[in-house]
Amino acid sequence: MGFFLETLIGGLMTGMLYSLVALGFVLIFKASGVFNFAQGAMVLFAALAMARFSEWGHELLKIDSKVLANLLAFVGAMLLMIAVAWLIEKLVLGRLVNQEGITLLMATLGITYFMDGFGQTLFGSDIYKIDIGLPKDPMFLLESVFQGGVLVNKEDLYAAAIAAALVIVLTLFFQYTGTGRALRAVADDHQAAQSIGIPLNRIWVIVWSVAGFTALVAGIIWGSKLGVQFSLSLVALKALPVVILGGLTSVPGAIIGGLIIGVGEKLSEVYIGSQIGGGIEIWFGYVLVLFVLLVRPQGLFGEKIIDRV
Amino acid sequence: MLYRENGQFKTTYTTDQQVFPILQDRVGIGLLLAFAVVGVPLLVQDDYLFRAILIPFLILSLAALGLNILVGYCGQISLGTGAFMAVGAYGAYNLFVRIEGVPLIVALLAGGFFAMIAGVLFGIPSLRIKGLYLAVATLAAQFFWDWAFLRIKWFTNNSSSGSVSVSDLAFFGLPIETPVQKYLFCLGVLIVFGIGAKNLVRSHIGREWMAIRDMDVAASVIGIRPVYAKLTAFAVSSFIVGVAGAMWGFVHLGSWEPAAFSIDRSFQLLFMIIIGGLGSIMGSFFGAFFIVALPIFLNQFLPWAGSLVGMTISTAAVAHAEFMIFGALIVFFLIVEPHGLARLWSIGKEKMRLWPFPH
Amino acid sequence: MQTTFPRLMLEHAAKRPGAAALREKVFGIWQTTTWAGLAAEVRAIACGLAAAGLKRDDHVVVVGENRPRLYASMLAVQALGAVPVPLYQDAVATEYVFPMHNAEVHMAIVEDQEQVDKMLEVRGLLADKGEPSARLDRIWYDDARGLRNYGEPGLASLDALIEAGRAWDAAHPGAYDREVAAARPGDVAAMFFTSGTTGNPKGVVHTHATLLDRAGAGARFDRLTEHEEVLAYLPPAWIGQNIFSYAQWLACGYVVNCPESASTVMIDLKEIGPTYYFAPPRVFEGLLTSVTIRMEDAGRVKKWLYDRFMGVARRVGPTIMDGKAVGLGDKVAYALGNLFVYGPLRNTLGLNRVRVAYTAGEAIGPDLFTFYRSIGINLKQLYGSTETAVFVCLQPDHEVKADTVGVPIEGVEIRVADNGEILVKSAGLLKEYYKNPAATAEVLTADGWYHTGDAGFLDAQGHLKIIDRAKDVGRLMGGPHDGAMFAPKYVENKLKFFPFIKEAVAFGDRREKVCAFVNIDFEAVGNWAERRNLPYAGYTDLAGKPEVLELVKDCVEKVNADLAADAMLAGSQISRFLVLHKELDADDGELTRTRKVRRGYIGDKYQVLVDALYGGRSEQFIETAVKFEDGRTGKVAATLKIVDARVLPGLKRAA
Amino acid sequence: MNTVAEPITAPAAEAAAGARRRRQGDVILEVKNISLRFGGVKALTDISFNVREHEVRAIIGPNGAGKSSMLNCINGVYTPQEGSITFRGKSFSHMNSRQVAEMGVARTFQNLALFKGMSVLDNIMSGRNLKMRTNVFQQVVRNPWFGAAEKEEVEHREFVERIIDFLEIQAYRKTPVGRLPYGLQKRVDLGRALAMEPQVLLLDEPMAGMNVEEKQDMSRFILDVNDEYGTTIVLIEHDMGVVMDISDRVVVLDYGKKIGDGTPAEVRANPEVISAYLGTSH
Repeated sequence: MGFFLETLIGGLMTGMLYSLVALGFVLIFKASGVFNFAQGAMVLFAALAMARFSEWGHELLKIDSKVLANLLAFVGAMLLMIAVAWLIEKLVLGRLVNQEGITLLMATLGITYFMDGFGQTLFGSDIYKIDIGLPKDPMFLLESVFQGGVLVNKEDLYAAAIAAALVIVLTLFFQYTGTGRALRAVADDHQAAQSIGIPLNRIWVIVWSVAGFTALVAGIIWGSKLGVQFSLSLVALKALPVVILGGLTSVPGAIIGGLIIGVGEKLSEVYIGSQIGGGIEIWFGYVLVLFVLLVRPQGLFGEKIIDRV
Repeated sequence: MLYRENGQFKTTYTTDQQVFPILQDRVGIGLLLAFAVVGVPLLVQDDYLFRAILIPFLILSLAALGLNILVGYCGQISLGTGAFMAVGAYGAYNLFVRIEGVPLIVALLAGGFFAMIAGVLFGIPSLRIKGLYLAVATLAAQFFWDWAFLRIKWFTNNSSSGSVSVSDLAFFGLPIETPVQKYLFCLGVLIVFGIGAKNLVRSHIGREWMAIRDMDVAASVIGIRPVYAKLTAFAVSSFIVGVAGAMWGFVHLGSWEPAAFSIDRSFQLLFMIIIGGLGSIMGSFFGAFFIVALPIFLNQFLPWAGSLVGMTISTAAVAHAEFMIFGALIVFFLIVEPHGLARLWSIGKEKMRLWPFPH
Repeated sequence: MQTTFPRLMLEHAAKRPGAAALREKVFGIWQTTTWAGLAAEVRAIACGLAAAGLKRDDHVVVVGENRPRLYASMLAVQALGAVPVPLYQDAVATEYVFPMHNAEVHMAIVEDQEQVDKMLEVRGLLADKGEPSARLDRIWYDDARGLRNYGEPGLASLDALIEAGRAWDAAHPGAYDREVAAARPGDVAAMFFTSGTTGNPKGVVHTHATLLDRAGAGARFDRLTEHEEVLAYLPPAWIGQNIFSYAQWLACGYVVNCPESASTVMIDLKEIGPTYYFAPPRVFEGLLTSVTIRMEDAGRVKKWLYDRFMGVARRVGPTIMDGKAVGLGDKVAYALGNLFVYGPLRNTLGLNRVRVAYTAGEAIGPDLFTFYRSIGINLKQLYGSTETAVFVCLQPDHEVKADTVGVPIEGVEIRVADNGEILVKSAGLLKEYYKNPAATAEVLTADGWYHTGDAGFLDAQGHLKIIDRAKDVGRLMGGPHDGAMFAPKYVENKLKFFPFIKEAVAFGDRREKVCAFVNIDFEAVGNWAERRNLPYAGYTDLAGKPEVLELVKDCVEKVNADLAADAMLAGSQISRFLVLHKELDADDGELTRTRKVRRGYIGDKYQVLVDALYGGRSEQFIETAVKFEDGRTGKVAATLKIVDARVLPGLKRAA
Repeated sequence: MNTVAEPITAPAAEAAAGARRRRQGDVILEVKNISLRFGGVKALTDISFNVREHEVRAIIGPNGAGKSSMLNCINGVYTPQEGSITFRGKSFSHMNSRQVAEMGVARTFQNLALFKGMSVLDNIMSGRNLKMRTNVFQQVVRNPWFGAAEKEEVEHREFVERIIDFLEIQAYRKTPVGRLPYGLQKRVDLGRALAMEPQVLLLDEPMAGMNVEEKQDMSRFILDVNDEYGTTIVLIEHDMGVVMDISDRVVVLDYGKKIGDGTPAEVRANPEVISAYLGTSH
């Protein structure tokens, strides 16, 4: 039982992180109809920037305070992501307006490759670590309830907390700020939004920046967990089924989807994987989604599609 | 410019709807094939050229061809091509090692057959799922098979880490060992499949695929069954892809492991058909050649260019540059010529026919 | 050639039964009719007509585009010793009434619903005349589209006719063959109505002998073989088309190809790539205009190449075409040009395989003419008319000039009368004008000379040069050039040689100076305007634009300069002109069906404008009724500016 | 000489009309109490009408009156919640497009639904798919010398060429449909439907967005189809003008309800119809 809880909680933790990445997807898709395959690349890129900036902060600028260095690095990375967002809008999306979704998907694939290459040229391709001082030591909960209690990794706890906080912040941002409302307007109907004078291009830059921000945060958390390396960009692949499961356009969908898959993954790995050779979490999410889609082609929270002729 | 079409009038539908209705084209393609079959083996002495460029080009052309039928003609986006190649490769492998004296060609076709079954299975969702959702759904295949060949020992004849190997290949008694032999074998297979594919896309099954791609509601109203159209597309596509996968393993690599068919392979093939041209047989070849040749070109060119400006460029740097250039090219093509090299080719051809007129 | 058309057809069928006689692009491919197939079809149709009661020397009207079965029908009619009368398919019903009444036509074979509707209308109009001699009892149509529910008496499809024919043939074995054998070369073979510039059209009667004599002569002159390919796309009622795709077709046994539809002629031309080609200048003009226009939008490289090599072509092309030697450098340059420009150009125009191409009907502009020769198309001019079964003078290969129409060919004698009129004698002259002895006497002298009505002369090399219609050659009266010769056609042609000018009408006979109406070429000028982004709202508006008037003025003054150089014609310089507000149109009777301007008619119709021109007014309001394609009528009104053009002193006076 | 066909010549029109009246058969298509809802939205409410063999039947009504939805129900794109459709005595309420197509019901679309990646020829050829029998294997080895595939292609090409000729689009045979002007695309759309040799032809606003000349052509084609092949025609239009001239009977819809049914004359006289049309601006 305790073991079960552990896996469950572990699942929730990773799930929360998936949701974080998935959130990036959803924001961009809502606002610009782009299925942003590059989200993973952005995570890696942001993390690399973060890691290297803080390093350089130490070495070049001789900043001793880790906090300060990280802070500067964070700001730097954030600025970089905004620049990236701006460039993407200018060079790619701006020129692919009202193309089909598939075309845009391909474009973001291109962006992925570019950013992977570019990021590693810029920041090098070794493994770097991000240390924002998250406690590494484990802690035991509910020891009173079962013997041995439930082992939880503090780091995960913090991470999940940050993620949750971020999700809440974004939700508020969308609900209560002018930009947020504009974004939702754009999401609902591009033409209409434009006609009432919402500048699409600016909106897109903002959205991509926000996505960049989530990518950065995700990058930092994962980075500090597993170290910053190329494989980090694969986290996007983990988040894909989450997005689809949630239904592409729904923020809550992304979060719940994340949790479901996070948990499902862990549990299945433990209880099924062990039987059939293990390592099944790479595909569990996808296969799960596959079956969900067969029942609900538009995902759990997506809008229904009606064919008009 | 070289076209002289006066007097090339058609008195039967058969001649009118042949693949190359214009005499000059028929001559051209004839010469090209002759060169590929006779010229190349005679002229090219350097094995490296065969191993590094020509053979991969031929096999990946085949794979791209298969993928193009699904994505380009039927409009069903797939990110799981690598997996179907893998199924082809391991399927063929199992037949080859488990049954004594199975001829190579049979093994390859069997590989295609297994891939076809896998393809149809994973194609079934396409009946309900559209566009982006489907794109992601196909990734399920990719990851599932990656995993399967890594973890399920039976597939790999209980070899560790899923790496397997085959040897002494032959085609009706003719050995397929030297690069030239391999090249000719691949060329032969490619030509056969190329013709077959062309025949399909210009016949009514092809029209049904394109109808579904262009306007699925209208298609069903004129009596086309989406189920049939999509599943045949998946079947044909993954059959070809499977054969290509088997050839990649058997002929090109000789010994391989699941990594050879990772998701990167899927993307690579996708890029081939985007750059080459969606919905064009010719395009598949263009794309394949481009993507096979580019890295090799860069590997030669970048260091050389670097040395000009007096800086040494590491292989890692070249690799990264490759990534960047690929990415940039994809975006470039999507923006400038969404129909890829094939469209440029056909435009050029039109211009030649209208020369000296612009339109 | 002592035979008849049906017999020739049968000979070909016997000699080369499997060879192609006719091709028509139907349903997307070129469907072939072999000589044997043709023979069978003709037999069936003939028998059908016989069954329907067609007698020797009866007339049968044939109306439609070039369609194999209409050709077969003409042969069938001739096989019975009756006379096919092809009429222009684009004429309106009322225009058919006179010919059909005049020729006492009882039967018509037409192409499709459009023609049937007209024939039914004609039937009504003829009935009104209430004469039994002209009752249109039987109408057959080739294409049944839309005719399913027509209940009119005597209306049936060709298929029905053929069916009836087969039955009749079975019932009367050998009858057909007897009829064919009975025909004599001297029998009437066909009748062509010349849309005379004034008065009623005249039925030109030709016998098998006359037509075949000329057809043969022409064929021998250019060594035509049975391997020629010809595209028949001009009205079969026009002797030009008829001689090339009927008389010579049967004389030589080559293949005649019929286009798929009016809208696809250019495509079909490109596919077939005829080896023997005939078209009036306006067609070549249209082609060249489209070439220049299309080249306008070409990229820099192409333009450069084009201009470069066209330069070469202009310099050496004609010389090479005339078979004279040129320097090695030029040879190479021309060869390159042939690869990069001329060849492709000929190919896209569909004239790449042309061995012999002729133009006739009107004078052709020197630039236009040399353009085609310079890019390696053996374009030549010929002189002839309906009455002479076309072939009178032809230009031999290698001796071609823009301003002459060639030498008298085999079997032709030519004499120039004192008034400068050309007289012709040959075995190909018309038998008579049908039921019009007066007119016949006018043109055909007792000793067998035919008065062409054209003014001209034979030059030093024995080439014939035509100036104008003899009757149109007038004299100026009063003014500086009193009594000087005025050849309106000559002037008009010089104007029409400019791409911007479609038609021109010059006045001046018995007046002190020359004035002219001008019709702009909508396509060319329209393009010109767009390139200057000069907005315009349709033809009338464009024609009224001051910029356009300027443009035309330049042309006119160029012509004047040209005329001034010629002592005889210096007086014919145009001193005032105006640009008409509507296109001159055959439907409004301003042009003949062969698109010759009817100067007299126009002069009367636009009297006000003529007066304005000579009355020295600076502008004039005019309103004209016009007919649209669908037969509706409307009005076009405009106030036309009248422009004064600079006139140079003639050389004679300068000297 | 121009590509645009002349307007319907008087004798032709009368003849055709006469013939139709003569041929008018019994009811071929019967729509009974059809109701269609999207979620809460009522697209159609209790619609009933019938179509007689060989007649030209029009469904008119202001924009958003539910005309297109009606067609979509008939050819199985939408499934109505209530009511049934009887075709040649066979009654059905749930039916997929394929089955409807097999029964011989063809259809054109309001906003062009052509296959823009294909040539005119291929678009119309695709209308023959129901009639094509060769399997994938026969098609793979398609060649001029042996096998069924090429033979079949040729047979159907012959049929399709007749349609191309009928619609006077010979000059555009091999052009990608996308490049054609709107009016011609409409013809191709009609051609594709005709390729199915339908017994009933549903036309969804065949003249929408056409100029007078194009409308005349289209009306002529529609009449010719009805006349040459005896095809029963159900057509939708939102502007009364043309329809009244060419149709035998008219159904009028407004806000998903049937407000009139009868000959053009009757319908014109119907006060409800008049108000519905005055109510909406055109």
